[in-house]
Amino acid sequence: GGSATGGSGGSTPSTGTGSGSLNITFVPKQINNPYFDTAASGGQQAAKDLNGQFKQVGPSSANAAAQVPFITSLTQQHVSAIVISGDDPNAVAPSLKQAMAQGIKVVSYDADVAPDARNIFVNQADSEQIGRSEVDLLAQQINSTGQIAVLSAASTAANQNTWIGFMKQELAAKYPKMQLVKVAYGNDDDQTSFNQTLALLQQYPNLKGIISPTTVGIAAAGRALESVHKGGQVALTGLGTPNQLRQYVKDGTIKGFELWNPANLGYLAYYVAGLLAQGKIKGNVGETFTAGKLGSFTIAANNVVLLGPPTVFNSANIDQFNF
Amino acid sequence: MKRLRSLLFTWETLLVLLLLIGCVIGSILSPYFLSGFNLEYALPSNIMEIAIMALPMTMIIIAGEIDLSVASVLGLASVTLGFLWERGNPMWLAIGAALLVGVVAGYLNGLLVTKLALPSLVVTIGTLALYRGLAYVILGDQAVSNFPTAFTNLGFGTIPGTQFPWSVLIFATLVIIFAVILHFSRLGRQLYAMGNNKEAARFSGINVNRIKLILFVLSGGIAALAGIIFTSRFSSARPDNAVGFELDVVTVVLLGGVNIFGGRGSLLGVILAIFILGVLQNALSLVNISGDIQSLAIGLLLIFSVLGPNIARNIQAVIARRRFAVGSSKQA
Amino acid sequence: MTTTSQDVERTRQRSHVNQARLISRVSRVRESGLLIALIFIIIVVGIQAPRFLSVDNFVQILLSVAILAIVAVGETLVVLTRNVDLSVGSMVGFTAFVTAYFFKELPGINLLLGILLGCALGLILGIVNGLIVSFGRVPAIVATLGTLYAYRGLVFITAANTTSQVNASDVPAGYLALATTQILGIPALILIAAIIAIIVGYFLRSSHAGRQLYAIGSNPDAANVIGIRKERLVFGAFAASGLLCGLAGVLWGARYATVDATNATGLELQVIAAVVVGGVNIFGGSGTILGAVLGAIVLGTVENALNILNISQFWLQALYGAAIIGAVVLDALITRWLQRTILARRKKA
Amino acid sequence: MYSSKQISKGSFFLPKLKRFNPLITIVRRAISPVKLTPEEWIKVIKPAEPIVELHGISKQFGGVQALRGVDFQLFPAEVHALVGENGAGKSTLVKILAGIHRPDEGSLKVDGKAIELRSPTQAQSLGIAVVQQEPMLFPDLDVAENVFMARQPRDRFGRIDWKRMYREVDQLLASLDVSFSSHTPVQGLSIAEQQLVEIAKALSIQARVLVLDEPTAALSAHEVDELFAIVKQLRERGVAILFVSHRLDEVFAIADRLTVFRDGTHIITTPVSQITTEETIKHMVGRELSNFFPKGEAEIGEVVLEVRHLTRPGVFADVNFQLHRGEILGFAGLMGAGRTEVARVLFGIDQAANGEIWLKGKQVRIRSPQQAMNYGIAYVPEDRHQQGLIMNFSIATNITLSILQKVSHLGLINPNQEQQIAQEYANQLSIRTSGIGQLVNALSGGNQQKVVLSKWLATNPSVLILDEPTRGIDVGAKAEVHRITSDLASRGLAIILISSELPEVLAMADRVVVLHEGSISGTFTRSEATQERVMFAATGQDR
Ligand SMILES: Nc1ncnc2c1ncn2[C@@H]1O[C@H](COP(=O)(O)OP(=O)(O)OP(=O)(O)O)[C@@H](O)[C@H]1O
Ligand SMILES: Nc1ncnc2c1ncn2[C@@H]1O[C@H](COP(=O)(O)OP(=O)(O)OP(=O)(O)O)[C@@H](O)[C@H]1O
Ligand SMILES: [Mg+2]
Ligand SMILES: [Mg+2]
Repeated sequence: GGSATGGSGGSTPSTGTGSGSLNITFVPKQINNPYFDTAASGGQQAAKDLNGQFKQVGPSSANAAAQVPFITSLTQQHVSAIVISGDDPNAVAPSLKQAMAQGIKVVSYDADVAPDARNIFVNQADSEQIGRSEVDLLAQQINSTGQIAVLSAASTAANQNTWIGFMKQELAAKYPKMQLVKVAYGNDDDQTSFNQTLALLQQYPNLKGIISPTTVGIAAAGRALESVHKGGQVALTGLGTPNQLRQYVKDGTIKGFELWNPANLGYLAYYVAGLLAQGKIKGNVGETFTAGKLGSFTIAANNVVLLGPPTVFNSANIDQFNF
Repeated sequence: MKRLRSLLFTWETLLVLLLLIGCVIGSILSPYFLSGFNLEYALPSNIMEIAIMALPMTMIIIAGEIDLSVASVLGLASVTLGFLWERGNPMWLAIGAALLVGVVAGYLNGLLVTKLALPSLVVTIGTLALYRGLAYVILGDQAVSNFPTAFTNLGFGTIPGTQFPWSVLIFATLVIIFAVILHFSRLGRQLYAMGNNKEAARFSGINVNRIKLILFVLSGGIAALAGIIFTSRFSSARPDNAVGFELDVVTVVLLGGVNIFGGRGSLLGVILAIFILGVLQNALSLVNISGDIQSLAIGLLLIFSVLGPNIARNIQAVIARRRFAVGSSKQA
Repeated sequence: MTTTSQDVERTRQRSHVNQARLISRVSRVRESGLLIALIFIIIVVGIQAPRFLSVDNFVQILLSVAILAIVAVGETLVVLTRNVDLSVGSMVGFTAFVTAYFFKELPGINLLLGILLGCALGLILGIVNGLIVSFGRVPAIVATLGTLYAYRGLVFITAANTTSQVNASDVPAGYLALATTQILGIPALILIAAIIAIIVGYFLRSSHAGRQLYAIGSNPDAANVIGIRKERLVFGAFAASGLLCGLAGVLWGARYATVDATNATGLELQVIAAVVVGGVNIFGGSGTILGAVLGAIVLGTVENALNILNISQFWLQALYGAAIIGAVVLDALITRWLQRTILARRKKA
Repeated sequence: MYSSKQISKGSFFLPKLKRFNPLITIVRRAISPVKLTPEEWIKVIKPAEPIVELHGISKQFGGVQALRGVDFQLFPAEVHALVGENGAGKSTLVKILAGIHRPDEGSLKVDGKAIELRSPTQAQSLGIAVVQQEPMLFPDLDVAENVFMARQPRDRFGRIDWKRMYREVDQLLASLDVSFSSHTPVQGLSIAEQQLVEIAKALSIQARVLVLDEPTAALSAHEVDELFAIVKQLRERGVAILFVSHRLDEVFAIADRLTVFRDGTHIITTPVSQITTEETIKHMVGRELSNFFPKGEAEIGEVVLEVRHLTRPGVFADVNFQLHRGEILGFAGLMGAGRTEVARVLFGIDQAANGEIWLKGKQVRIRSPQQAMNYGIAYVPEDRHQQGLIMNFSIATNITLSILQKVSHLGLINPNQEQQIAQEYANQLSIRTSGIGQLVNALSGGNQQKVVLSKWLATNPSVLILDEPTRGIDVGAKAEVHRITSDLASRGLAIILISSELPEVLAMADRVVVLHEGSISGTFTRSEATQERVMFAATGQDR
């Protein structure tokens, strides 16, 4: 498998920036991660629409340092644009700046990097909206009372921490009878997330609900609840992909969860990068453009493009989605 | 000595060959491989921490010990640096403290190995976990990254007039120092003696324990230095910095022809091995082969760097035995 | 013969009886010591958080260490022979992924077949380790450090060319049930682990091969002289470790249901911690399965206690490190003290 | 392997006997209730061909020719003593019989059939049991398991039958009348006791050929008696016993026949009745004892080293002696007597619990070899390969290893100076070599020992401790070492000579200190010191 990718990658020296063949590479936090792979599929779609090239490279385990060599080597290959989900906003910044200095466009998606290290951030969803809506989702299920906990990803993940911040605000503002008893960290690792969930259940015997704003975490939590036959008794919601959670939605462990469509996110990210590379947009605040099948978008403050509100999945609609 | 030297010689020429082959393949695979930017900047900057830590590791393994905790010490030092800087301490203090932490960590390894006569392998597997754990304890759920540009330039900037990162300069200086110590100094001679036969070394009035202690302290300090470079290169201090680097470090040392049981090996071999590793990683990522296959390649490289010489030695032995048998039967 | 030398003999006799007692006592110290430590922890934590004392909680603890214990049993076999297997984490990860994927692709397949496949895969990986170590004469530490990364690389490549993740909904319920079903009210996981521990423990105690593993670890040269086939047995130990990792992998997939390429990363540290804490001498020659299993349980209990007491999990890894070192240091001190007392006793006679 | 029922019956029947073998009848008779007297035995045996027959056996180790085409026969029901100086090749022969070494040339017959001994197991299955010179046991396991490892008795389910194993081992130990039990862990047994475990092991395989390589070297008088009782018993049962020993008195007490090796060649085989101790020694050394060791004339000077009440618990206690300028002080004693341990303390490798060390009138504490070296003490250790040399270092680097300070400036080694100094000593001790760049592992034992000597002379010490300086080196080299030693003494060095070879000590030493189980059991002047008196002191018998 590897050598094949290698062949294609090596054998296509791109003609740098400007119009002409688009040669755009995604650098996710981690390859072989279903979420990013779905996003990649969207990217490929967009590549077809813009008849450009799509590639994805990255570290096998989420680690900021590990992203840098790939950025450097992409810089040397003078790809027309790099689309990155920054594991650590600052760790990758210097090498991204270097890339931009070489005229390579940089678009961040999923997790933003230092603003001066990218042209545009394609934001899957407004952090505030995510944070608040998840609390609302859970509130509906436990009629706004009782202890709840959050099962986050790596404690260092910036986006997770902002969401949790807004969750706290929302709780304080609207749900006085719900108290957040603990934020546990599963490090986006199945075993850890699994054990952390069990630990939560033991520390807080009358825990009413868990929010896990990470795809790995929510799946592991679902499994954990099931394994101790607490499915349904302890409500679980958060961010996850339908395929991962179909099982638990069907058996009632999870009543509802939400997620933007990662494929669309990837599509938009590639599209934006493409337009930038072709010089069709400058990336200034206020510019509007149409991104193929997704319709038109406007570049908001700090050069952010917002994908739109997340979809809420539940037993009613889950079978309409396959990602 | 002659036989030993010739044996090493053959091994190092082999490495040179390997390096050339690697470069040729690299340049075939990717048109960017031979670019000045790649060779001067991209290739070195990504392996400098490993390269630097490989120097003391060479000494330690030649002396018949091993230190698997280096990567964790790197992480711990990096975290210390970030922790102190974040709390508004001056940079020089943070750096000093980071180095100190490294030295102390190394000293603890040394104490456990010498005072309790424990095998360094076990001790450093333990501290590998311990130091990494402490890094998590200290910086738990944050990453420090708001470092002053003056500092980040150390890792990211280049030597004026060239495209070489500063770390190359540090490495070069260290190489000279270590080469002199290992191959021309009293200490170096004592290291080889220890590696060959600790007891005989002790009976010759060599203070084996003191030297072990020195080695581990040195290793800790250098690992901390690598940690500082690493931190500045990514302008990011995180508990998980450089996880798993110990493998790469040990790999280059063994690939460099240093005997895992101690007593044999040269710095030249290790340096060559460092470049081989660099070329490998660089070429692979240039053609967008992701980390997973790289780790596979490195793992195999490590195994074969020991398996290869073993097989070679066995073959030699067989030949020797034949020749000897003939000789003896002639004598009789 | 003069009376004096008879006295000498008699006194020596006595000193030796004491000696035998002394040593056998000390050699039992590790297991009992572990038990005491365990009870101590339980009491202390229990006082802090009575919830900790619930039967359900103990079942949870046992469940959480069951897989670890299975791997630790295999590791013990290897460590007894003065070797070490660092690749266990990758082997478990590999088999877990492949097995889960296998079930995903062929949902209709016989459950047993899938399990066997996982075990077989583990066995193969273990055999490769064994070949490299005992016939390639590569020191175990190097060989298995290498395969640790090589095997993990294989997992990633497999994942890259198949599916990046297997989800609960992809695999047959029967497979997942492995981890949740209970037999006579006891979770199957715990039963399986217990059975394996008993079988292997029995093998170590009552078979020639078992005893010879100890012999090899205790004095390899002497083992050679009396014609023990060192290479074969060491090879066997690695193969067995692989096999058990295979089984552990199968169960892993069943327990965590969502399996991706990074699962079971870093497991080797926990395993070695368990084995060393369990009093298995890292230079081989002494140690028991009971000890290793107890070691795993102690670590599991501590982890559980940390969570119950709401202590940051960031301490966990540091704790494993401390545990390993603490255990080795303890061993060193004990043996040192033992030898001193023995020499003294003998010469006093 | 062997179903161990037979042992429990206490008979020494050997199942692995070849069918159609005349011997089988003999052994059957031997174990039959009808006891035969030794005389009757000789009648039965003599016509039979030897159990073991070696023909033209040669073995070479690196440079050393350990055995040169030796012939050797071993008959049933005989105790055959094999004597010779250190390095004569005795153990090599033993190891060949044990299947550990394979001869370069020569043939080996068992029951008249030519056999290739490939492995120890094969030797065992042929009924050849060997007790090595150095015990090879499993410290972590108990006595019973050490005796039966890889052959543990099994019950009908193939499980190890621990009960029976312990019972049988206890029976064996009872017959040896030892002071430890089958449950005692081997770690912590003295060398002597370990030796007894080895013997029990040999007995447990119901051997018909029992080889004992210096079994008595570490045994106390009582233990020796027990051992000999057993040897006699076995002989009655038709077992052939090869008995290697340095102690001629024992040899003459127990052996029927006697073979002398010298420098790897077979000198003579004869019934003990037809040879005297003196003749035997003559055969062993090949010259008259009197003019064998060169004895340099050195006048004894002031006290250089004095040791008072030196004690290291468990190893030696209350050791007192004085060492004068120009004096050679011999340390005699059995293996394990504690001589090396004393030396180790003097050289700062181990620490004494209490007692005083005085150097040139000043009391000193010696905490490390470096310190000892600074005080002018040098130690030539007993194990050349493990402690004396770095085997794959060159001659030069070995010689200068102890004086690196001397040959280096600012921590950097000065190659010319190094070469020059090394060359100097290589010449002075006439080390025969292609050049000082040669690796020492290519050298003969004698020359290796000279390299060790050079290494320590280079530190120009005032006290030189030689531990078994001539162990396993050929006669010529030995003589040279003795010459060097005595003219070092005449040059005013104070020398401690530890040697297990009595004649060497007697001939070289001005005074002899004898250790027994860690304490001084006698001190003799050259005139008082006779082989007999020293041996008595060494074995702790008062007389
Ligand atoms: N494994 C070996 N490697 C190299 N040389 C050896 C080895 N074993 C024996 N030798 C040499 O062979 C010669 C004979 O050794 P051997 O042990 O047979 O003598 P020995 O008669 O048993 O002496 P001792 O009475 O001290 O036991 C010696 O010179 C010894 O150094
Ligand atoms: N492996 C061992 N286990 C237990 N005790 C030992 C061991 N080796 C040595 N000793 C003890 O240490 C003391 C000194 O032994 P050592 O052999 O060094 O004395 P020695 O007189 O130098 O004998 P040698 O004749 O070998 O020089 C003896 O009491 C011996 O029992
Ligand atoms: Mg011998
Ligand atoms: Mg000695």
